[in-house]
Amino acid sequence: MNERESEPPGLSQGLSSIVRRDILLAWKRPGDVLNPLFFFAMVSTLFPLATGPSAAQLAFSGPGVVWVAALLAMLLSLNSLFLSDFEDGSLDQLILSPQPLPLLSLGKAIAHWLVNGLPLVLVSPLIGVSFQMSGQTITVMLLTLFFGTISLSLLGSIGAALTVGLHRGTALLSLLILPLAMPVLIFGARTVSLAANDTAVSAGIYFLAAYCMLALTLAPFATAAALRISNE
Amino acid sequence: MNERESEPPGLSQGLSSIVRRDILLAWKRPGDVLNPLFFFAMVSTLFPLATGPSAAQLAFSGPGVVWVAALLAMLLSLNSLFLSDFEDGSLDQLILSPQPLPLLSLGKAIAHWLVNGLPLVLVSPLIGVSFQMSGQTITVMLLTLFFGTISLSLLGSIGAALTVGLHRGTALLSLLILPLAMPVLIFGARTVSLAANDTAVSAGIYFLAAYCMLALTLAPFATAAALRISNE
Amino acid sequence: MTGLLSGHDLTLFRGDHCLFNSLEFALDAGELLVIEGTNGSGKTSLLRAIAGLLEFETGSVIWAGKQVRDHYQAFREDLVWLSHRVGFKADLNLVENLKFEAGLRRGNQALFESVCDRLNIAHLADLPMRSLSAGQQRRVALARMPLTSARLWMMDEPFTNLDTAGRQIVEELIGEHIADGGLCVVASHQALNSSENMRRLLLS
Amino acid sequence: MTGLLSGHDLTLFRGDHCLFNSLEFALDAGELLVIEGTNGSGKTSLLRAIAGLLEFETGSVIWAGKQVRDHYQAFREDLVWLSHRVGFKADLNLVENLKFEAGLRRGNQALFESVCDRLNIAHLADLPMRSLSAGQQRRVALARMPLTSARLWMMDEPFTNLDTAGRQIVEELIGEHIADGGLCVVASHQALNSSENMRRLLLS
Amino acid sequence: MWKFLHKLASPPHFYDLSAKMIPWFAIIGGIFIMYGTIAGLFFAPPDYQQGDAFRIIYVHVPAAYLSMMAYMIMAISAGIGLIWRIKLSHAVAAAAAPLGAWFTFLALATGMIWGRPMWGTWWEWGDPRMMSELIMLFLYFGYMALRAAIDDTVKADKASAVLAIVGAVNIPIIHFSVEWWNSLHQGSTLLRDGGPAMPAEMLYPLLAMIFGFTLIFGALLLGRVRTEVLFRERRSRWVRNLVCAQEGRNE
Ligand code: HEM
Ligand SMILES: Nc1ncnc2c1ncn2[C@@H]1O[C@H](COP(=O)(O)OP(=O)(O)OP(=O)(O)O)[C@@H](O)[C@H]1O
Ligand SMILES: Nc1ncnc2c1ncn2[C@@H]1O[C@H](COP(=O)(O)OP(=O)(O)OP(=O)(O)O)[C@@H](O)[C@H]1O
Ligand SMILES: [Mg+2]
Ligand SMILES: [Mg+2]
Repeated sequence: MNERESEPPGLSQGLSSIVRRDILLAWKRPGDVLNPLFFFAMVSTLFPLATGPSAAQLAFSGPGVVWVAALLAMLLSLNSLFLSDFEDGSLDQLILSPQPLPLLSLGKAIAHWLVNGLPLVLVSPLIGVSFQMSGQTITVMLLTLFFGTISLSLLGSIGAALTVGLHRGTALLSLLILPLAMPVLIFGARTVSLAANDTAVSAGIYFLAAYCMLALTLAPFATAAALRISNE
Repeated sequence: MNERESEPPGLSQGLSSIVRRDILLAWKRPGDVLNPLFFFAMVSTLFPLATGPSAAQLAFSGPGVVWVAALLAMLLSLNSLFLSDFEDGSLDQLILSPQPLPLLSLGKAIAHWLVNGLPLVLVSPLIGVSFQMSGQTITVMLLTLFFGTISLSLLGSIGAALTVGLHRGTALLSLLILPLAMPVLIFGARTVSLAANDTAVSAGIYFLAAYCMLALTLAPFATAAALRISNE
Repeated sequence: MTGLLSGHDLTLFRGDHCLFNSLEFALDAGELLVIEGTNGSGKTSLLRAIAGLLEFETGSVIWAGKQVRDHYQAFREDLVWLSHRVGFKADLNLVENLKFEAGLRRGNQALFESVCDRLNIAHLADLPMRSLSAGQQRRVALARMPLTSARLWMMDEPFTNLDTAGRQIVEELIGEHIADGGLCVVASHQALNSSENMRRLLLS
Repeated sequence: MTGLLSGHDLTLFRGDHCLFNSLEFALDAGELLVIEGTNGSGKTSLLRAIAGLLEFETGSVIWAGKQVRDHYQAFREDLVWLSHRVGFKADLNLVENLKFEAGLRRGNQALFESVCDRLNIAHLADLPMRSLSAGQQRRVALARMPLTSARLWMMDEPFTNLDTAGRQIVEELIGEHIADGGLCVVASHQALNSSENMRRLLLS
Repeated sequence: MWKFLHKLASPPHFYDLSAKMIPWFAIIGGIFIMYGTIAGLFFAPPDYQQGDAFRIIYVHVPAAYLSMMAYMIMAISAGIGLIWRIKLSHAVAAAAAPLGAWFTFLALATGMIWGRPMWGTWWEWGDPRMMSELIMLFLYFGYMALRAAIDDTVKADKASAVLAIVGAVNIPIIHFSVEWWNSLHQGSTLLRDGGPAMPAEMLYPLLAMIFGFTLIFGALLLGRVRTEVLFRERRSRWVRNLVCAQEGRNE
């Protein structure tokens, strides 16, 4: 049709469309938002259970456990990031839409973080309390988790894009992502440990923030390229 | 066609067919067998990384970490147990085949264990060594992991059957299975800890063996019932 | 109304929506039942419910004089099913897939080669299913029917994705099966060659 | 051979297998290209390659005088795509799905109600896509085409799962689109009403 | 007997009967709780060891006991629903789950509050009761998450019933394993068995509270089942008649 009836949607509209759609999808299944949360909580309780209860132990391993639990919760939820889009043909539609694919990938990662990462950050103080962390430690943990989960959503989207269509479950994805996520984990957990010992923590937080920025600028392009390849 | 050309395949043939098919499928994608293994190994190394290396710490938390890693590796691989069968319509065919569905469910769980559980059991000594466990502790760990992973494959198949078709990723599945898997985890990890302290361990191993037998007799029926329901 | 396969007083709901009520049908050996209706009239649902994958709200299906619900295993021995989805593993090739099915149900593997030749899939034996085209996948799925000795064929839109030659073959297969004394229940939007052995069921 | 959309010297491999080589086609505004061929002849692959989802071994596709490969974004603004799979989220209803697409590409939302009425899906607006029948899902997928103002429609087997009325509507939609100066590339096993604006491409 | 049960299981009959039962449950339960509260808070002597802190027992113990009771009700009615295809029974299971989760939460919360002055910590990983209570909370969550994940009520009923039954088989095992785990590590210092070594002024209010809580639980459960039944039967004739009658017209 040659008459162009309306203005083409701009970039911001494209971004907000996909963010809104993915949040709507999560909203339709409220369980989806809660599941990573529960998982996070459960892993945090499994460790004390398996290693045995001792207050000193707990205080010592608390930051590590919380961070590993957060990492795993994010990894698990990442598996399905592009899977359903691939399977129902939406991915074809996204790739063939006039919007730039990196933008749409960014939108998917943002929605993923809002649905999975943010609630996890918000609930983490509770777990901190159960590991008997101090108020200041909890603040640091919140900050590190904030930047860390954003990075994980973005890094994870690359892995999810690479593995979509391989029907491999989370294992391959984890394998790809863990090496990239390692700096986040190590810095995150170490910084919280340092906070627990009242040592300076700003360096760790700066690192995490910088890593997060880096992921924010580069990951969408990597994800878009990976999607084009996986969807052949 | 009224002339019956051949003998109908018996129960054992039905069971072996599905076990062989699932192993063949894993074989076609050798990565699948390796993924849970790598995951297991990575989680076991993440913890020391996140909590910081200290020999006493490691020796203390080793059994717990190994067991949590095993549990998570099994959980992750369970998600896809019935998923592809559901999506490509094979599940319809299995349900409508003349073979009893509990038998086929058992076959799927057996194949899952052979592909995911067994390699994990076999590789665990390596991790035990890296946590500086003694030879005897490693033997106990092998035994507990042997019975434990079988139970997990069976319990997990119930959860996988309940969640198939819900497109919820591993999170919901974990939520359903973790409480049930708790006894396995607790007994497994505790028994290994006991072995590390040279205390008697037979009670724990008996418990795990008994739990495994219970799962072996009951889980296939629960799985079959769940599959019929989920596939509506 | 009697027959080898019959349904009595069938009512089916999807969600709050009643698809049909008090539906009756009967089918004897050597007959073909074609279920027709517009999109969304409930053909697929009816097929799935007859096969026991969905539950009817009321009514019962009788196979060889017995309630299917109570003698489900015996019913399944006589049934072979083709749905929208292929029902085969995308990672295995067609030989592996068809051999797997042979381990589950009674059949005649001697026919294997002739059936593959006839459906023109023999040359695809080395490719995993995921590499096949939509129509080729459909042909492989169809191969399962003549390879079993089940008497009741249930097929949901068997002609989907097939080219003209493919559709012709399906019609022939169905024709031979009912000539052999089999039963066939088909849901389709495409007209089948009618014969005196064909019954129709129109859902509206 | 020139046209708004044209392909030159196209060669495509799947695996080791050459589907076609040195294929040429051209299509002008107001024309319809029907790709025909037996199962497995490469219709779907050709469509996907033209849209840029697969890579040709040799040759290039030209849209409005420019290589698609180099001006992919501009090409996508003029393209709307319908494949085997619906391309909509099963958990959302049709309104939510179609509105989402409207956020991605230029279109005319004022037509929304009339298009839904015409495809007879307006009454399904409350159901998530997963609850719709195969044909109903297909109709919703089709609704995306008239709602955009893209000039090039690419459709892979648009008639699948549709009843007679549905197939009729699709033919009308295509007819109107090319009468309006649009282009349409269709792969189908079912004959379309031929007109002087129709070109055929037979893959063998 | 069978006939009576069958009649009870018919939704309209249940709807009428429960309407009559709820006020009685609520009133009698309220009276017991009132007595228990007053007697427990004001008349029971302070514990010689714990002082007044022990008074939280009047909420804690009933909540802990009901959390288990609710699971049993849920699992048994889910089983009945699955085997005999009684819809009402599924409705009971569905209604019991959130209540059970609440009581579990309440038991955990009051336990934690109590633990703070008593043991100097909110949470003690070593305690088997705490652990099995926590795992039970997760079982409830799993049950509810599964229900929430399935749109179709009938399907949700059946699927969650399978889970409830599997969970019920596991509860004794979980309980045993947690206890065994703990006994290896440290002596059970805090919760000795055979509790009621307490004076009658303490005990009677506690028993009254348990009884009152149970009745209130019954009333809440019946109320939830009523709404559940009403929703499930929304397309049936009797519900439509009911609605029409309330709006003062005939269908
Ligand atoms: C989060 C912490 C706690 C949890 C999850 C918890 C859980 C339970 C459970 C499941 C019961 C069993 C009820 C029954 O058998 O019917 C119980 C009973 C009881 N709890 Fe707690 N509890 C906690 C903390 C405490 C604390 C701190 C105290 C006091 C020091 C306490 C004192 C009691 C007493 C006295 C009983 C009754 C014992 C009996 O009669 O056997 N609980 N609790
Ligand atoms: N990886 C691969 N290796 C070898 N051959 C392949 C591979 N992928 C696809 N093919 C072949 O490519 C051919 C083209 O398939 P395509 O889906 O394009 O066919 P089609 O014309 O759309 O068929 P249909 O009418 O059945 O939909 C098929 O014969 C298929 O077997
Ligand atoms: N959960 C649900 N709630 C309401 N309606 C539903 C639900 N599930 C399915 N339906 C409706 O049930 C009807 C029957 O669908 P079914 O798939 O049986 O139709 P069909 O005759 O096979 O159609 P088609 O020709 O399109 O394949 C459809 O109208 C669909 O919208
Ligand atoms: Mg259908
Ligand atoms: Mg095709």
